[in-house]
This record gives sequence, structure tokens and C-alpha cells, in this order.
Amino acid sequence: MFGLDKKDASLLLIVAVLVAFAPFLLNPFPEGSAMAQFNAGYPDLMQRFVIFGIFAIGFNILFGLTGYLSFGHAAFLGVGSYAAVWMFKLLSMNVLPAIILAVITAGIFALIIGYVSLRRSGIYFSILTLAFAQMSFALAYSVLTPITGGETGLQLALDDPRIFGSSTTAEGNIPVPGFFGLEMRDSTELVLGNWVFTFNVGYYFAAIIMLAAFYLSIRIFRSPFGMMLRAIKSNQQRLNYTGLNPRPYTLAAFVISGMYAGLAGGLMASMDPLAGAERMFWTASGEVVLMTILGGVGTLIGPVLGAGLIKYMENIISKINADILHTWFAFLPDGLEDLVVTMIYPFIGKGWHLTLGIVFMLVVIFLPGGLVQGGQKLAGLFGRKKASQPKNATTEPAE
Amino acid sequence: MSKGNLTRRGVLKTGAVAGAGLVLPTYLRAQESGFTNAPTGSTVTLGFNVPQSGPYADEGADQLRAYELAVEHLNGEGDGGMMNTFSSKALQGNGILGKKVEYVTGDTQTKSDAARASAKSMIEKDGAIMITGGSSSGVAVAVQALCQEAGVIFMAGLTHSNDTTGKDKRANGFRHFFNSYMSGAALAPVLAANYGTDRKAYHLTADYNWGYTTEEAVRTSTEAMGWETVGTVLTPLTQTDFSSYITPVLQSDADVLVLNHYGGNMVNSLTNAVQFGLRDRVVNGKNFEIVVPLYSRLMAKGAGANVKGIFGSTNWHWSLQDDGSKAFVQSFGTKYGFPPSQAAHTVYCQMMLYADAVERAGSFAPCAVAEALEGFEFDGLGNGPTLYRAEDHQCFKDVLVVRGKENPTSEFDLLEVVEVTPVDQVTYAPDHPQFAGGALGTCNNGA
Amino acid sequence: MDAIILQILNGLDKGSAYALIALGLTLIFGTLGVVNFAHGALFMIGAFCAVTLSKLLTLSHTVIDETRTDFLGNPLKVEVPYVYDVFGQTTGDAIIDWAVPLSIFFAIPVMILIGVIMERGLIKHFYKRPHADQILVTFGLAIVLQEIIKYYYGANPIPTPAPEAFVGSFDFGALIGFEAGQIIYPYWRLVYFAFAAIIIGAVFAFLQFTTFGMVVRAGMADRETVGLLGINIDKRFTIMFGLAAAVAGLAGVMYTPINSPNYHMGMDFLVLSFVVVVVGGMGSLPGAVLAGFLLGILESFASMREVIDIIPGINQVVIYLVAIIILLTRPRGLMGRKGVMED
Amino acid sequence: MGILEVKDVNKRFGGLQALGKVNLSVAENTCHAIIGPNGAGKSTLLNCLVGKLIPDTGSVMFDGQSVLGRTPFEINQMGISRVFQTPEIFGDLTVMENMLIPCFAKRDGSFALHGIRSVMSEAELRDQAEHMLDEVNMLDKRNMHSASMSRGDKRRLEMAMCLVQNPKLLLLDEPTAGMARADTNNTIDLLKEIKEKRNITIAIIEHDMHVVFSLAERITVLAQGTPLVEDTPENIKGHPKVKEAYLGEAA
Repeated sequence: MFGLDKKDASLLLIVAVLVAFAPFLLNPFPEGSAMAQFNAGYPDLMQRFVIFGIFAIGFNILFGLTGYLSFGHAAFLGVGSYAAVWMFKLLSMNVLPAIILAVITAGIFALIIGYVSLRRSGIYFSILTLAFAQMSFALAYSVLTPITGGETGLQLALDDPRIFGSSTTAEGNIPVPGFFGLEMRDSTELVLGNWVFTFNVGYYFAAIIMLAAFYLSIRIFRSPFGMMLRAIKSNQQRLNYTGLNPRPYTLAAFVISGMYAGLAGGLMASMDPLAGAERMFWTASGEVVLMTILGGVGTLIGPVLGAGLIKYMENIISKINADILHTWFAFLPDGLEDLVVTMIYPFIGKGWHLTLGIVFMLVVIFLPGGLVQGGQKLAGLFGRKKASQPKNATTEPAE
Repeated sequence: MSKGNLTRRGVLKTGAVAGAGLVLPTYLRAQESGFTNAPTGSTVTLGFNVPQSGPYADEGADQLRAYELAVEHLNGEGDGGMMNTFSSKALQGNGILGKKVEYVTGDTQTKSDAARASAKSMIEKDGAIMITGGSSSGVAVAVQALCQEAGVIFMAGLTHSNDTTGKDKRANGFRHFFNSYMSGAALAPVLAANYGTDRKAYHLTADYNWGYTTEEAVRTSTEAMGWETVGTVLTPLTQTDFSSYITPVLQSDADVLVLNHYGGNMVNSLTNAVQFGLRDRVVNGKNFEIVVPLYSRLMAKGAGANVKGIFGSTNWHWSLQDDGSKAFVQSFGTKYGFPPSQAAHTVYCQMMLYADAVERAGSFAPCAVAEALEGFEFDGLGNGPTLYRAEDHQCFKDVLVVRGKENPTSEFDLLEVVEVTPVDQVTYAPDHPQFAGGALGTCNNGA
Repeated sequence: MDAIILQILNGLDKGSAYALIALGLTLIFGTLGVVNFAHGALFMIGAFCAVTLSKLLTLSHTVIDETRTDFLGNPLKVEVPYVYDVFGQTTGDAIIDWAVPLSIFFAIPVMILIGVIMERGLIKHFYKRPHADQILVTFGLAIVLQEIIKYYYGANPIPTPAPEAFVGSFDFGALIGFEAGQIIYPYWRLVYFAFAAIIIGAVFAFLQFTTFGMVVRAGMADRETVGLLGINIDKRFTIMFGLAAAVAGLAGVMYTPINSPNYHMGMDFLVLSFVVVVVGGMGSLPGAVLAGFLLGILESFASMREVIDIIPGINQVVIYLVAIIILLTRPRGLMGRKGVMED
Repeated sequence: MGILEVKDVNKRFGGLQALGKVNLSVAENTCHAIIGPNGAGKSTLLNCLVGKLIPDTGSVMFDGQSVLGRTPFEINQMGISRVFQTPEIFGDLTVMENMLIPCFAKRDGSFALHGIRSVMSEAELRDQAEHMLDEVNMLDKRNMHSASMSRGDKRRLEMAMCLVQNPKLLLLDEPTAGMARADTNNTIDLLKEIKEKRNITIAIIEHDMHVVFSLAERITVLAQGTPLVEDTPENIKGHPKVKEAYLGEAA
């Protein structure tokens, strides 16, 4: 199917189904129940899942395949968002040109930075990319304020000179991004008993792009190009003596993954037309590295899982406050309730960073291959119980 | 225990929809009520968006304390705090429009992206009807724009940049806090009175929007008093050691150093400046002086003894002796054991003002609330008679000029109020050049 | 001229902090082959050793003073430190005043202990793992350490002044023939620089002149061979980790009077110190020190008004720009060895 | 005129003269061995041939073209393949993938964007690769993870990877180093077979005299960076200079 072998096709199909039914899957708890706090099926977070999924998939093409660890990938995401917002300001509120320009700009940016940085390898390459990204952040936050909006970020205004489309809506507001009349923020809600499911245009738009990006990444993984990239990671010396020039391959991978980042940035701006410089700070670059490692470096689905987990923790755990804890444990006797709340409190709400740090450590200690390996272990466990057939996991790279 | 306030989406509260499976486009729901997240049950949900992680976490924590206190008071619990001194008597202590106030919290991380994400989650997931809080102008401007788009009211927290109610103002956004212009206008006469009108000032300015507006404001005001600006240098946000910015001051003929820094930058630059003996210097026959245009008591604590004798401005201070301030300090201090910060005060006021505006408007609809707030004159919230100006949604009130206290009696007693600059002196025309560009637009009820 | 001398002093001072952190980082790289993202956190913990000691010294019991009132109008509670009870007020004050230098003795055992626990408990299991895993686990650890400190000490900076004796400035210019008052430099910053020089010198001497150091240096050059010689290199590496932690911790202790410590100061320094290590050349101790001072001085020059006026924003990017130029002209940094961390 | 002509090559490392006035001519379709005691400069010479090192003076001509200043992959594209002392393969890849990479390099040059069609769809190259694997008796191992194979298998794979490119010149750097006797004999047989089947020139650096004398048609003896003698195996065996410099010690 689609030029994929059976295993890849079924992976793609599973991801497509999960993505299509995400509004249901992410909202398993009825509204008003104590567990509703853990529902993640609201438009903004679902959009973030798929957008950061794209970012991580792209990063994995570079890091997972070639082994080149870029510590400045957030710069391309930032550049993509700036390009998209400028398109909204100057051209039209249609997301298509914005996203296209975001990808192209990020690609050009990646070409320049990659051309210079790829002259070195290993940690020297990492530090070069980090240096470029930090420079982009510092300049965008300060001296480039007229172009980037600086501290407050680049945003739309009522007097934007938009060539196609009006500066303001009839009600006197700033128009919102759309896809040929389909507004990204439009939602439809399905109410089933105590459950509410939200279907958001922006989410499905981003999700379709994410599936396309995911499909493309599978094809890249299985293509001769992908094979060359894995060969670079495996043994660059041998590649050289086999008559292949690693530089253009790594540069192509760098540019492609930069374009993925630009795509993610353009989509972010399309869902929410604002581009802030913090998107380019080194911690943002570090985040995508962590997402990829957390999910499983070099695996197809791992980076998406890693992105999902980090964004879930950032948006869900951080919102649980002491008050909510008290509600959860209200059934306990007063003294015990307070004790339990006191014990859990440091890990939620403002303590969500602590939980994140602990999760990082636990995953890497117990699941060296990331979440994907965790899934394989689980599958292996069930597999053995069912059929007790030996698994030869060593011969096949993890998917 | 019944501390419970679970978050439920307004639509579900009616119960009529429960059980029946039906698909409703959101714009249809909006037509029923006319605005985003209209509360339909017996409760109303507000969203408190404050920094809980990152360097401003302590300010965020203090804001949250004030919000919790305000919620208590609005729901008729506690001693009522400033509700008793507030000039408008619309609030009954039975929630807002009879609906019990519930709240959700989010972490801005002091990043505009993260702040918008948590604000969106509160609007989309938890059905918050109003978003409030924050501890930086970047976040305030970003969240304000989001609330405009989403059709909810934004009651800004701590944000001091001119832009928030200047070029980036929005019809759905309201700022109680003062701004850079007001700091400059209030400080300049006091500085002239204390340090003379023949001074040479050297500015170190944080290299981002807030720094630019603050430098401009202080420069304009002090130059109007006869001061000369002999140097301005922009410093990176990520700078930690300011020594290389301080030593050129030693070499210049400046006799005043203005630190347009906030938060960690301010603590470090002030500490470094004192370290290099600037305060012991005599230049041009005058004692060298340091000025910090925007003081935050929480942050000033980090600079320790270095703040002693240094002038700055602040929105509010717990040592004020008017009835409103006393009531608030009493109420806050009794609950938490220490006095509130200006950030806590401003967000408490914002809550009261919002609730009161809803009561007076008789509706939660953002446009109705905005109309009730626009041009609203009030008193009793600690800053004297105050106007919420219709043209830019900025509060106009007295501004406090403060000085680091020489002999503090406690760890909270760091600043002393030197002068309460009357509101007339800090009022400016809506089209003042420092606020030029941008437009409020029209209020948005959401769709 | 005097302006330039001052900026060089500033650069040496900043460089001291960079060099001390980078020294430990590169020791861990070189000996253990581990990318330690938690190294900045060790610097931060060192600083909080000083905070903790001054808190311990000012542990107080409450006396109610009926003559004064607090902000709510209740009688004022006055805190009286226990050290007053033991040593009397004058000596007590002096001890509290000297909290930061005293913290050195407190921090050394604490930091070595933390370093050894970290190595034995966690890092040890990651020697053979890919660098990516090391990054993830040490980054996770850094966040955890940072959040623990934040939980107990809050997010705001905590003032930790130098002893009264070190307040004020030294007339440096008078020494070298300038007019009095031309080139003055704060005592504590000079102390910091001298302290850094001593620590760096001690580490080098230790590695150069002791058998222990010789083995470690040999291990840095060729780990397998030294292992084959039957020398228990692991135990020595544990001690090296403790040492690196102590160096970072002491850098933190002494840094507290320069800038008030806060829980994220480690992260603020982390990226810079990585740049320093790499610019110096992976696995090279002299390289790390040299790069630390070089970048410190360049950063100081770039923050002069005269320079910023010519190239706006140069102070924002100078370190990264220099790092890029050095790495492009010298493939392995200033003094890097071939083949270390290049894949 | 040989296919490989080395003229007056000098190479110094600091104060050490690694190669001094090396002249070497490898005739087409022969097997030429380069022997010499440790530190004689054999590896340095080899590295000069494949572009890893650039000689200070002198020229290296291959097939009428200079290789100096060219990168290893360019030299490979000219028709020189190299087998390393310790097998260099793509350990993370399967055996089949290891084979396909040289096939692609041969067909598409040093860089080509192949679009996103699957590796699996390259039937022609797969045939080539399988054929070659069959030739070295490794077809049954084609889906194995190459890092998990024995050293001997890795060596054979590396050889196959070089041969599948149909190089004009195959450079072997101690191909039997560290091998057991039986394996060594297998390798000798394999190389003989290859030589017979294909029009290929082989240059071999070797310590093991058994290998050298079984394969080589001509031998160059290197000592202290300069060629001592160049002759047929029979003549080398009895050469007094060689005995003195090399064989004498070895015996």
C-alpha cells in the first residue's frame, strides 16, 4: 500500500486511525468526573501533539538516521513561524502560502547553517548548531525586534497591509487564519451522555499534514537515501571508501529535517498566529532532542510518542493544583487527605518540571530504547503469554 | 472536605443535554448565549494564568495567593477584604451574578508560547470566561491578543511596558498596573528634588521591549527636568554578570546610573553596581546615585542590603495606610502570615474590578463587561481614586515613589514610600507618542 | 587604556567561573566519556551550600518585643540567632558575616559526597550507553536537583553577601602606575580570581605530580590500555567525579557574593560552559581553562559601548560567534585531541 | 606502464621520514604484494594511494590520472577499492544493505538523490548484490545484522562489498591478519578464485609470507620507507638484501 511494505503500511494505518479518533481517545473521562483533569482532547493540545510530532519526526530524520545531534533545531521552527506570521500580515490569511513560505524559509536557513556546521562532526557539530540557534534567539529577542516583535513576539495587528483579504473583519476584529474559508479555530462538539468530544478544523488540518509528513518519513527511512544516512551513522569511513560522499547526504538530511521544523513552525503560527523568540531558545532545541530520545531514537513512531508525552505533561500535569488534589482525595478522612495531598503536591502544578525530570531518568534507566522499547517489551510479554514463540528482536532494527 | 471546585464546561450544567447525543457546532452554541464559554450552571470558571515555573515563580505564587483570597471574598467567605472598602457596592459576596466563583490555574513559564497554551487550555478545556495574571509584558501582550481572538476578557497581571496599553492594546484587555511612562513621570520630580537638576545619567537597559519603553520614559522625563543622558547601553536578557557594563560607568563622567532592569537582571545589575563602589563615588562634586525605575519587593529581596537608599517606583506597597490597603494587608496577612506583594495586590484588584463590572453590567458577555469597565471611576482599592480609561483600558491612579529602607525591621520591610505622586502628574493623552500605533479595535464576544 | 585594563579584569573574573565549571566538565568528558548535563546543577548546589550554611548559622528562636509591632499591628517577633546564645552577639555576628568563606569547608565534603553518589548510583551505569542516553539522564537529573532546590528555597535569588572585610574595592591602578582611583576593582572579585587560579593550579598539580593523576591522565589518553594493566581505573574515576563535583561546587560557593544565587543559575551557566569546553577542545584541561578566560575577556570587550555602537547586538552573540569562528578554523577547538567525541 | 604508477613519493611526519623516494609500478591484472618489517611505511604508502594522506612530493597515477588531491570517495569512483586490516563494514545495517550501498555508489556516483522509492524496488541492484553474496557463500546471511557476524564473515562481507563494485584495483591491507590457519587458506582460495574469474589487479600488504607467496606475482620489499627490491616471488625468496632486512629476522 502506498509503496510501503505490509509492516510499515499497518503502522501508518494504526497512526492514521489513532489520529483520526484522537478527540475520542484523548477524552476518555466524562466531563465533571474527577479524572476529567486528565482529558487532553481539547483543540489546542491536540494541535500541539501533532505539530510537535512533525517537529520530532523531522528531527529524527537527522539525528535518528545520521547520528548528527543538532542542538539548534528550534531555530528552524522559529524562523518558520516568523515567515508564516509575516505572510499573514502581508499576503493573506490563508494558511497555505504561509506554510509553504515557512517551509522554504526554514529550508534556506537550514541550508546555510547546515553547510557551515556540517564541516565538523560529533560534539563540535552540536555546539556549532547550538551557537547558531542561540544567536538567532538573542538577535530575535533584541536588535531584530522590528522584524520579530522581540519580547512580545510577532503578532497580527488591525492595520496589517494584507494584499488579499481585508485588514479587519466586519466586526472590527483581526481576521483568523483559514484554509479557503475553513477557519482553523472552528470546532464542532459531539455530546454523548456525559462526554463531550471536540472536533477542530485546525487539528484535522494539522493531523493530515502530520500523516503526510509521517508517511514521507517512512518512505525516507526505506529509501536508498535513508539507507545512506544510516550508513553514515554506522561507518562514515567505509562510506567514504565505498565511493560515496557523506557531506551532501548529511546536508540533505539536515535541510529536510530543517524543513520539517519549518513546517511545524508554520503550522503553529497557523493555529495561533503569534511567533515568539522563546521558540528558538536552547531549551526548545533541547526539548526536541529529549522528545526523540524519550520516544526512541531512530524508530519511526518513537519521536511522536516522546513529543506527545512531554507536551501532555507540560499542559496537563502543570494545571493540577492543590485544590484539585483536595477534591480527588476528599473521600479520605481529613488528616489523611492532607497528608496525601502534601505528598503528591510537589509533583504536580508548579512542580511539573520535577515530574518531567523523574520521568526522563526512569525512562532512560529502565527503557534504554525509549518508549518504543517499552511498547515492544509489553508486546513481547503478551506475545509470550499467548504463543510463547521466541522473538528475534536483534536482527531487525526497532520500528 | 468541601474545598471542591471541579471544572465543568458550562454546556453540561444544564443537564438537558445529558444523555442525548447531539452535534452542535460551536457557533450555534455561541448563538444561544451570545458569547464564548457562557456560564449556564450555578458556577462560573475563571482562569488564573501565572508563572509557576521559571524565575518568576515566586511572584506567580503570590499572585495565586491573592486570587484564592479574592475568590473567597467574592464567594462570601473570609473577612471580605477590599470588598468592604471598594467604592462600588455592586458585589454581594454571593459569587458573581449569584454564581459561585470557581477557578483553574495554568503555568505561563514566563514564555509567550507557553502562556498562550495554558490560556487556551483554560478557555477550550475548562471553559474559563476570563483570563487573568502574568508577570511580564511579553506574556501579557501575547495572552491579551489571544483573549481578544477567543472572545474572553483579559485582566492583566504584572505588566509595566507601555505597549500593553499602547501599540499592543486590545479591546478585551484591561490593565490595572501602572506603566513605564508613569514611572518616569513620577520619578523625575522626586529625583530632581533629591539629586538636583544638573545631573548626568547613564542608562543600562534590558535589551527587549519593556526595557526600551522604560528607558524612553525615564529619559524623556528626566531630560525634561534638566538632566543630561550621557550614555545608554543595552544588556542581553540572559546576562548574569554585569561587571563589564558597570566598569565603563566608572570611566564616564556620569553621576547617576539608571538600571532599566527587572527581575533577575535587576538583582544582579544592582548588586554588581554596588559591588563596584558606585554608591561611594563622588563625581562632578556630587554623590553618585543609582535609580531602579521599577521596583518589585519580592525581587528587591534578592539584592539584599544593596537596595538601601535607592529610588524607584512601585504600583502599591503594603505599608500604605488608606482603608483599602489596610483591609487587604489585614486579610492577606491573616491568611498567609506575611504581607502581600504589589503583584498580589494588582491581581486582587483586577478580580474585584472584573466581578464588579459583571455585576453592574448584569452579564458575563465580554462586551458588556468591557463597557462597564470603560471609563469606570472607583476608589477604595488602595491606590486612591482611579479611572479605567475607555480609550486604552489603562488605569490611572497615584504612583508610589519608593526608596530602599535603611533600617528594615523585618524581611518584608524593604521599601519606604517617599512620595505618592498624584494621578494628574502621570496622566497622558491616549495618543501620546510613547503609546503611538495600534488600536483597541472592537470588543469580541467570541463566536 | 584604563578602560581596557578594567575589561580585562572583568574578563578574567567571568573567565574564572567559566573555566572552573568547564574544567570539571572536561575532566568528566575526558576520564569517563560522559556528557554531563547535570554539571551546571553541581555549580548551583555549591552555591546553595553557602546559602544553607548561612541559613544554619542564622537559625533563630523567637523573642517577642512588646514595644514594636509588625505589619498587622501585633507585637513584633524578633528572631535571635542561636549563635548569639553560644558565642555572644559580636562573635556571632562575625561568624554569620563569614558564612561564605566558611562554606568552603562545608561544601567540599558535601560536594564530593554528592559527586560520588551520582557516579556510583547513576552515571556508572551509563558509561557504555550512547551519548544520547547520557544527555537524557543527566538532563533529567539536573531538572530534579534544580526543582528540589526550588522547592526548599523558592525561585527568587537569595542575597549572600561577602564578609564585611571584603566589601569595597582595591585600587589596582595605583599598583601599576595609574592615578589613584582610576582602576579600582572589588576585593571579592579579586578573591574569586585568585581562588580560581589556586583551584586550577591545584587540579593541574594533582594530575601532573601524583601517581593517581598520572594514571588518570593515562586513562584519559587510552582507557583500554590502562584497564588492561590491571589498574582499578573505575575507582579512580569515581574519585575524579567527586573532585570535579567539588571544583564546580567551590566555584558556586565563591560565586554567591558576586551574584545572588537562584535555583536556575546552573542552567544559565550550562550552555556557556559547554561552549567553553568545546572551544577549548574536548578532553583538554588547559584548553578548557584557556577558552574560559578567552571567552570571558571577549565577552567583556563586546559589552563596551564603543563596540556595540559599531556592531549593534554584538554583546548578545559574541561568545557564539567566536565559538563558530574557532571551531571552523581549528577543527578540534583550541587544544582538542583527535578522535574525542567526534562521532 | 602499469595501472598504478607511484613516482618519487616522499612523506614526512614531523622529523620522521615515513616514505622516501618510493617508486612502484603495479601492472594490470597482476597481484602485487608489498611487504616489509613493521614501521617500513606500508600503511603510509597505502594511505597515500587512497587519498587519506597526501604525499609531500612525488606523483601517484592510477589508470593515467593523478589521484593526488582527490578524496577517498573520488578515488574509489576511479576504480580503487580498499579492504581494511580490521573489517570496516556498516555494523548497524543488514548484510544485504551493506552490499547494496556499493552497488548504488557504482551506479549513481558519489551522490545522488534517489527520491523516496524503496530500496526494495531496486531489483537490478539486488540481483547484483545477491549474486555477489552467493559468490562468497553468504547468501543465507543476507538478512543478518552485520555487526553480529563473526570476524571472518565480516572480512568476507567487506571483500564482497569491494568486489561488487568491479574495481580495477583492489587494495588489501593485511586481509588475513588475526585469522586462523583454515580461514587464511579459505581467504587465499577466495582471492585466487576472484583473480581468475575477474579482470582485476590486486595490491596486497601482508605480513604472512604464506599468503604472499601463494598469491603474489610480483613483490616489492619496503624497508625504512624506501623500496629495497622489486621482483618475482622466486627471486625475492633468495634475495640476500631481503633476507637481511626482513626474512632473516622473521626466520
